[in-house]
Amino acid sequence: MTSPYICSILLNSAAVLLLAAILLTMVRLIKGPTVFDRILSFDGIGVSMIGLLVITSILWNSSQFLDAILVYCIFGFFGTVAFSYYLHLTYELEDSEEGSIND
Amino acid sequence: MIDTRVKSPILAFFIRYIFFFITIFAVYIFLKGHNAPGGGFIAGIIFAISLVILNMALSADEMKQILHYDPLQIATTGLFIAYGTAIAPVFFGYPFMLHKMIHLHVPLLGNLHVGTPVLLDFGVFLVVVGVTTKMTFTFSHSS
Amino acid sequence: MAIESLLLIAVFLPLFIAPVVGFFARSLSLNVAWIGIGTAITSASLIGRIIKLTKGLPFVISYNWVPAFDLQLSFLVDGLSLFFGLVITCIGAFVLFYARFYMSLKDENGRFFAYLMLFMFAMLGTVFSNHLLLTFLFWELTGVASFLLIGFLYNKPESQKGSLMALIVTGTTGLVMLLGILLAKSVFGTYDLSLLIAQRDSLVVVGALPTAVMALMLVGAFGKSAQFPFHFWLPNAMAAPTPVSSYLHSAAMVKLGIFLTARLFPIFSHNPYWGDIIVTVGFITMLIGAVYSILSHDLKAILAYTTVSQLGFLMGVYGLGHMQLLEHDFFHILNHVFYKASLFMVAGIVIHIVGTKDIRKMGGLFRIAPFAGMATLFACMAMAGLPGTMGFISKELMLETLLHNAQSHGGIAWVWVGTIIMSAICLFATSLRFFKTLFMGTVPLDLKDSLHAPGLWIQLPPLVLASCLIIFGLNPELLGHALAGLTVSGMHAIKMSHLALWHGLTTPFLLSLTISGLGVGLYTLFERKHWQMEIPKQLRFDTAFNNGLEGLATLSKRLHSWLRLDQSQDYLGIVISYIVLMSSGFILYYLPLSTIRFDWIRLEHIPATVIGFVICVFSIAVVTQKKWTTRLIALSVVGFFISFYFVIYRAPDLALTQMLIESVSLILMLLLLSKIPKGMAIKEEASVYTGAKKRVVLLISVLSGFVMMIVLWFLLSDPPATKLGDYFIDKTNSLAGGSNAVNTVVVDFRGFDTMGEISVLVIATLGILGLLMRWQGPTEESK
Amino acid sequence: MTDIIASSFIFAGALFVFIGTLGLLRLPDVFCRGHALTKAMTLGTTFIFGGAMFFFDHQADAIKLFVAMAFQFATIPLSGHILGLVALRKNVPRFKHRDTLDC
Repeated sequence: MTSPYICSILLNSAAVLLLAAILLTMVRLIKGPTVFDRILSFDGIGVSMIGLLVITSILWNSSQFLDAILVYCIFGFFGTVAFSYYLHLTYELEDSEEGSIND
Repeated sequence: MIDTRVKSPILAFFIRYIFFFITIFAVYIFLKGHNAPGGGFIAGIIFAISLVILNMALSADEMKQILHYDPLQIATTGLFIAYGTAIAPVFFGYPFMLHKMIHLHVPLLGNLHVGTPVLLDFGVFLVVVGVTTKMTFTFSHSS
Repeated sequence: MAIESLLLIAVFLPLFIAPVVGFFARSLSLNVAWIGIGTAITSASLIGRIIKLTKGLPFVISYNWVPAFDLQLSFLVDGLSLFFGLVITCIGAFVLFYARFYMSLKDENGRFFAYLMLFMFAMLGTVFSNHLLLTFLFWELTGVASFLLIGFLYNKPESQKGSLMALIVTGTTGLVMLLGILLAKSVFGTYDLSLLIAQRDSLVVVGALPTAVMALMLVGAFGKSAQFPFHFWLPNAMAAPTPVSSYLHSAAMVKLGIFLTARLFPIFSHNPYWGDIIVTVGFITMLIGAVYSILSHDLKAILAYTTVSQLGFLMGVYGLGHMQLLEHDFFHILNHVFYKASLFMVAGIVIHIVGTKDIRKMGGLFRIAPFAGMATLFACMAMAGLPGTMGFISKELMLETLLHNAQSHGGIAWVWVGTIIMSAICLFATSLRFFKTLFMGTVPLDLKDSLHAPGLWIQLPPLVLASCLIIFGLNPELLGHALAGLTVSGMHAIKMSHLALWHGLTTPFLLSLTISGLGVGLYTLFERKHWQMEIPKQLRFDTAFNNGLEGLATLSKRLHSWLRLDQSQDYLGIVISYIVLMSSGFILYYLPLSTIRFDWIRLEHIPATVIGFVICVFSIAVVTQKKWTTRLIALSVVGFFISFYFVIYRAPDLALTQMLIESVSLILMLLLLSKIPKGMAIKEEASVYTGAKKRVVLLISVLSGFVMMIVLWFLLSDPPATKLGDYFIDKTNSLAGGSNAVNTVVVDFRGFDTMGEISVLVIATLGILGLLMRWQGPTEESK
Repeated sequence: MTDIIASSFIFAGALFVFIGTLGLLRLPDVFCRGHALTKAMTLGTTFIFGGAMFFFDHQADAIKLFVAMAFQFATIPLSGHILGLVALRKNVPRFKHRDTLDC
């Protein structure tokens, strides 16, 4: 078993795992009763995308996308903080979610 | 001005370091713009984002104290710099907007290829920062 | 000094003085007029010096301005331009002198005199310019200056309406002239007037295209000189202060059309239609102007209509094109300039004294304003064409030519003789009425106490101008010699025929006697009717023009209500469906569907399709979700994946920019949403789209998606051979010194666009801030 | 040899992120989900970035990755904290375990 062969298996399987993570988070994003769940899933998607980006840049062995990775991190953090800041300004309970909490 | 800050000590503590980090990143992106992905526009937005995040944690007057110029003034100075670099070559008899590259050898950093495009980029940088922050601040402070 | 510098100073001096005048207005107020008079006199003396230097030989000066469009800053100095230059500057000096005493201290004098200087510059530019495009440029500049001057008293509604009408009419006719100029370039191959005049014999002037050029240029001239179809803007321009009316609308601007016809005469005179068009339009205008002047009662309107008729007469001079008439064309022009400028000035004085503009309420002003009375007497004599004045000589010449023309051609020529006789009669009656009611008779009772005598200085300019009429009328030889120096090649014969006051008992003299008799009869007839007649409603072109403007507005309102579109999104629907129809039409018509090939699909496209699928899912989520925050989250996730697209296609710059734009627009949207008061938010969500409208919108979006797909297929099946990017990539290092092509393009290759964009960015922010400031209102009320 | 360790690190990171997403799906209310997701993501990204640093021989890229790791290590908990704080202040309905306490 030559080492580069094992590496590519591990990396590709990691990529598949991350893609699965993204799909699962999407379920929560669409189903999510409260807005906060949706923001959480948005953050989750952000992070898994960063993971995917890292793996692709390793597979392509190009160092161009490292800045993009940093910007993705910034956007992930910034998006979440912006959404929570918005909710901090406007969120009132009565327009709360329709689903019951214990599903 | 109603206080719109998110009052949390952790955020208050961390915000300065995050702002500092993102600003350095913006400067890095700005300087390497000419030869690698980056440039005035992108750096401008990154710096604007860091200011916005800072704005969330600090109240209006603290922000004014940090950014003691009105953002629109920043934008107009950026505009002024950009137009200046465009018109300057005309005074030296060169055609309009001719960029001049200066190759200097700095003892510490090796030889540097600095040029007037960087100035134009800096103008763009200031304009973008000024415009974005002006709009975000008017929205968030005026409620 | 060389002629070039003399001319450049003469033409550009008023332009430099205009801001100076504006600047000193606060400190000097009315005395700022002396600066204006000074510039006018210096320009006039410079032009005089040029006349001596060139001794009548045409002289061209040209500098390269925009070689790409072969636009040169070129000036032609010949008899015609020098004559008009002199007229503009001398009359300008008189008008400025008059304005010094006419304008009151509380007027914004700085602005007024600056506009006058700007106007003088524009006029001199038009008159001296040799390049057709340059003439057009200055032509429009005079239009702008006249707009500013007519609308000087901007708070009065009629001056607003008048200036707007003047601008629209002169502007559109100017555009028609531009068409003519461009056509001339393609037909004759050059913009250069002196060249055209030099080759006038070899130029093929007969035929469809040259006639089209001539007609288009003439429309511009007719518009500016208020000829028949466009005559209605001049009476409405009387809302301007009197110095403006006496300068622009009698001596200078309206003469531009005459100048242009004179300038084009050598080029187009061989064209068979030249005479017919100009004579018909000119003489119809003359008749209409004369008849209307009898029927109207506003003091300045009467003078305006007489100007219109006199302009028609002058057009006729160039239309007939007889050597005998042309020799003394300057004489005819000067005659009108003198008497019309002085009459307008007198009108200004009278309106100041009496206060009203209606001629029927005036009378017996001779005792109060004797000099003005004298000036009006001379001017009215010239207008009526009584012997002893320049007017008489110019009418005699015209009558002679017309009779000679009628005997030789017969038919239509007799009609022209008839028109000129009728308009002469009306002119005679108006001038008689003007002088008699204004200065003779008794002062009407209600005016008795409110009369106050005008200053002496204000009456001086009209008196001087009017007395010139008499001096040159009695011995025209004086003027003949002066004008002889200003011969124009191609128009004036070398030997000037003898100008005399008395030609003996020729038929024209008998004719003018009958004209004055009939004129007196017409006056008494109208006097007995106490001047009750009005210009018939349907003949009033200006009301028709205004109704046309309002009609447009009501039409658009009705269209808007017919389409029943209240929300802005509905317009989006119309725009997109239009795009879809156009592109699908284009595709079906031009691109055969058979060319689509699918062999470009390869394995590495799979990740992109997966991402594409995810993007579709979330965009549907964006549309279907009800609450704003969820929509926004879905939107930013879509943004995430699109930037991931760019990563897959190896475009790090684009990925960075896309991601950052996403974040900034996200924060702005969020902050904006936090501003929307609760009540509005809920209403907004409910009324998204319901029932039929939903189906239509769905259909349009599906169609547009489908069409876009087909367009992409075509593009992918045969990709374009050369890509723009390759040029920039291999040039970026050598030319711009940076290896990142994207950035060098933004900053260096297309730096000009970047400068444009950042200024647009700042301007847009200012606009948004403006809206925001005003928008604060609702949030406060709704809280 | 180091490649294999590095790619196994990345695989472990991806696994953690995947588990975090599972938590996001299964857990009952906003705070538990936030709790699970943030912890898993922080650990996951640290592993991914740690593993990726070995692949880029050029020193500058490794530093960029380290910086991104540090940034993520600081900001993901922070965004989780802010979200939880805002959710708490807006007293989003919380999960109360029924069968043990009252009913």
